[in-house]
Amino acid sequence: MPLNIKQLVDYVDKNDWPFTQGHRLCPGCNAPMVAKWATLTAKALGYEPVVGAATGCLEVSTTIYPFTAWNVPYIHNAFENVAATITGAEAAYRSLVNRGKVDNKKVKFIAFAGDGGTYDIGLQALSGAIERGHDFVYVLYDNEGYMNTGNQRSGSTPTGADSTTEPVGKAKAGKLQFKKSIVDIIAGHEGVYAATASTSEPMDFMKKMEKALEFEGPAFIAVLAPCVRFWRIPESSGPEMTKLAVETKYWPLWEYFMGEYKVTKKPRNFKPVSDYVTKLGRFNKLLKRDDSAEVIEEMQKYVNAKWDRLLALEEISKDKPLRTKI
Amino acid sequence: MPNKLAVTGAKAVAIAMKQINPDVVAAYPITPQTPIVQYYADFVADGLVDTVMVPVESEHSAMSAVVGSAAAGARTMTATAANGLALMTEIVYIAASYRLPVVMPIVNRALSGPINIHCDHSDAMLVRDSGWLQLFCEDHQEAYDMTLIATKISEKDDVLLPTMVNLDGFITSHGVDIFEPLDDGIVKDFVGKWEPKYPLLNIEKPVTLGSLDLFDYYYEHHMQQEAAMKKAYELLPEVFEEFEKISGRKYDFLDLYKMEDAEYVMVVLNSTASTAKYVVDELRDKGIKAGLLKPWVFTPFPKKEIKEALNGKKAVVVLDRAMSFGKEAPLYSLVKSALYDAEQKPKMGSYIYGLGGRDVTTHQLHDAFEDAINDKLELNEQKYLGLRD
Amino acid sequence: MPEKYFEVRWHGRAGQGAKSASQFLAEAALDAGKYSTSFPEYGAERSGAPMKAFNRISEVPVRVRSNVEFPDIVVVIDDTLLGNPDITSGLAEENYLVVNTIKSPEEVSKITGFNGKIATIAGTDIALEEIKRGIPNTVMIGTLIKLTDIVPMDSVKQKVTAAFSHKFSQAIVDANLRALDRGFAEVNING
Amino acid sequence: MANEKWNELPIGGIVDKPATARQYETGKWRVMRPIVDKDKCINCMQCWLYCPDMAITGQLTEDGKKTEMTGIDMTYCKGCGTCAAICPVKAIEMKPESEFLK
Repeated sequence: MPLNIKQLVDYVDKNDWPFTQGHRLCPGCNAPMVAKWATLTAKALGYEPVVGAATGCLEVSTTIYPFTAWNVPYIHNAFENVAATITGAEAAYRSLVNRGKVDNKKVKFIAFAGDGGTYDIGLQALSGAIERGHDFVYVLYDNEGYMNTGNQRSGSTPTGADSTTEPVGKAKAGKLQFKKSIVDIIAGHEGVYAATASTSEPMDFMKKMEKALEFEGPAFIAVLAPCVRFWRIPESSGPEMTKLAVETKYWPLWEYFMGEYKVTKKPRNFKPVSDYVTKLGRFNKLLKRDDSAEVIEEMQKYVNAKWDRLLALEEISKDKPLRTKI
Repeated sequence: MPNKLAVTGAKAVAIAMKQINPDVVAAYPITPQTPIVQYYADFVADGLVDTVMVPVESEHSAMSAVVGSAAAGARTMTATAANGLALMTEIVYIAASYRLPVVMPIVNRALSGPINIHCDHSDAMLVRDSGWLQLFCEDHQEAYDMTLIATKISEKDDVLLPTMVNLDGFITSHGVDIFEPLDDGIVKDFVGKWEPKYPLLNIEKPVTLGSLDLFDYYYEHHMQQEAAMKKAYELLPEVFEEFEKISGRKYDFLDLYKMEDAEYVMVVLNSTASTAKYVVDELRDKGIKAGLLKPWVFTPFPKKEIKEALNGKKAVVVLDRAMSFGKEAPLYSLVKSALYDAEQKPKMGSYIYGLGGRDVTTHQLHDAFEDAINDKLELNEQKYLGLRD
Repeated sequence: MPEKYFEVRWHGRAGQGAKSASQFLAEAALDAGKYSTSFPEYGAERSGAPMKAFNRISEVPVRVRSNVEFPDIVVVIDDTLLGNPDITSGLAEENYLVVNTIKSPEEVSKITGFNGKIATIAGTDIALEEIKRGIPNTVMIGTLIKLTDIVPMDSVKQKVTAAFSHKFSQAIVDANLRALDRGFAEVNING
Repeated sequence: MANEKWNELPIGGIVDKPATARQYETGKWRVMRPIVDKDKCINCMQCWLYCPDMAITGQLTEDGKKTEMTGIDMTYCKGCGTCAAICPVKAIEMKPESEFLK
């Protein structure tokens, strides 16, 4: 049974937030929503989360010494290595439980990282950790750029978005590549639970988080989580934008488990991707260019194809797991 | 029960690790450290240890997993060499700053480039300022002993700093030599148990480790690391004494060979010291008062002991198996600095040798001594042994 | 007076077992109550490349760690290496050059230009006959002991038995012991 | 600037107590203030769920059957307005903080 809002409210009222007030992320930032939902899901289900974080906005702003917004054990090591760090802790836990030095208390290891620490500099450590089959949940808050350091492009930055290391200029429409399909990369490890989620759908995210926690192996959830500042959108509008991302096929909601694909949200009618692009200030410079229509058309073709592909994958993989164990 | 074994240095280290039986070993293979990891993997596969081994995908992840594991509260070890150490260097600093008492054998190998797999000390010198203790080992016995000693000193409450145990690539790691391991039970008692103070796995007392430490605290935390290093310096003699009690083998900051009446002294690290002792004896046979000083402890650097040992000597030659391009060689500069306020300063000469595994012969060591004996030392000029010129 | 060591230099091709033979000799020397070291000179060689390994054996701990320059004996595992001048480098004429070959000592002398003591042994053939594999290590150690007596045969036999019996059948242990004896008995010596 | 001397701090840069960030009042950043119209509020708790600053409080009704939104903690509310944006019945209004200056 997935958690419901009543259970969550009651849990916090009777206990506490696992991730607390006083963090210094920007007003309206979507990263703390993700951290809050993930840790709360774990706690409300009776797990004891031990958290790791990659260097990034969430890490920097929640642990300015001597303050910490974490009400659960937490470790940050460096930018590119949260997967290695948290799986080191997981190995320690297995060893210490095995040796009777630590009581088994339903400890679960959760790593948080942004897109820089996941798609780019942290990909190797993440791939290694998943391939080794550690029992941990990796939660990516994807704001599509190095927002901690001022909007540099990442492997997740979409085509045509303005960034400081690949700006939209007179000669070039900014980044020309589309973003990596990170969940497909993770799914390529096969023995894994992987999913996309969006800040517009907290209950969907929490349901996926629950599956991820239940699975005694590597799990990965990519949450589209706007940086209101560098997406150039109103502070209050993060979830509204990610809702549009889902409704335009820009960010379909789906999951993968051991070889089987499942689309978890199938809107009856889709909006054109231009509805999404025109809402985000990060595309303003693109929209002023003569070639913006072409860029958006390319994007539309891509998201259409991607959607069709997902449905096809769902169809052909149904009840045909690749693996029965990690 | 003396039980001598003729094995490689890598195996001697692996045996020490087996007897310590750490909770977690996370490692990545690299020549010439590989056999250590392989032997340990065998021990795990055969159930001789119940360590959880994490075969990571890079040295960077090895040290990262080590930090996660040690922070969780597990006794954790790894091992590496050269480029592997260079790759993990970022996290090597972090491990020390988090005060995690990790032990890491380093099988010393030349840093690229160009790539070379043989012995020199450029890897150890790369991380000399990282906040780890650095012990150096002449042979198999010392590599084994120092691995145990490292565990003990690192985990002292007032120290809590990680330690590297340096042994020479191939020469020690792959050469077969004789050493005497201690009984399992004696090792177990000697290393004891580690009770971590702030383990992540203490769910009742959640801690935050790895905060953003800005201008208002970072400096203070670094001062704590410096104080811990001083504490390690204070406590090392105690640990050496304890080790002597269980093994009969006496260690100190410095291995002093025929130093009491020596006039001409060679200072050198690791396996070359063996050959140098032989050369000292050859010179002694000719009536020349030669001596050898080999630091067992490089960090914390035993400045006072070195000054005391070298004050009043006629001449000192310092041999470095690493270059510090454009600056004085690392060991030489430290020894020279230690003698700054000596009452009777010896003449000094700096010699580079053995880079990238260049064979170190007795003739080369004689050449350096000859310069000392014939008053041909240049304080500020670096010379090169075994170089084609 | 600094100690003197008995120094052995092995020449072979990577994969032929020169390193293992040298390690084995060091272990056998320990069992015989001596001190010994063994180390290979590694390059990045793959199977087939010429390589060297060294032993120092002594009544006292071995301290010199450099490569062996002036060997008391040279053992060549593969006679196709004989044209390499490295083989006899630093080898005095009163010391033995031992070669695994079906050639005669005189032929070896001609190829190498070495005019000192030469011993040959058909190590690979013996190994094929006894162990059914062309790995002549055990044979070569038998020959080495015949020529130097640096380690007593009894210690070597005990070591062979101990080292092989936990991995292999008694038949293989026996085959290796026979190979050892034949290496000792069937050596040809010049002059 | 902090006062503790170097040897008065726990080692390793560890923060040995959880949730100390609560000592830092992020409410002081606020320029817009959310005002809740409890008459409109349907206690759906969406604001509670979304609030990135955990500034909205809630509990179960006494009979345990329903959820109840009980207020906004101005000590921490940064005034981002997400609560107002996602409220399905528009029960929250954002007003300039200047209106509340005394």
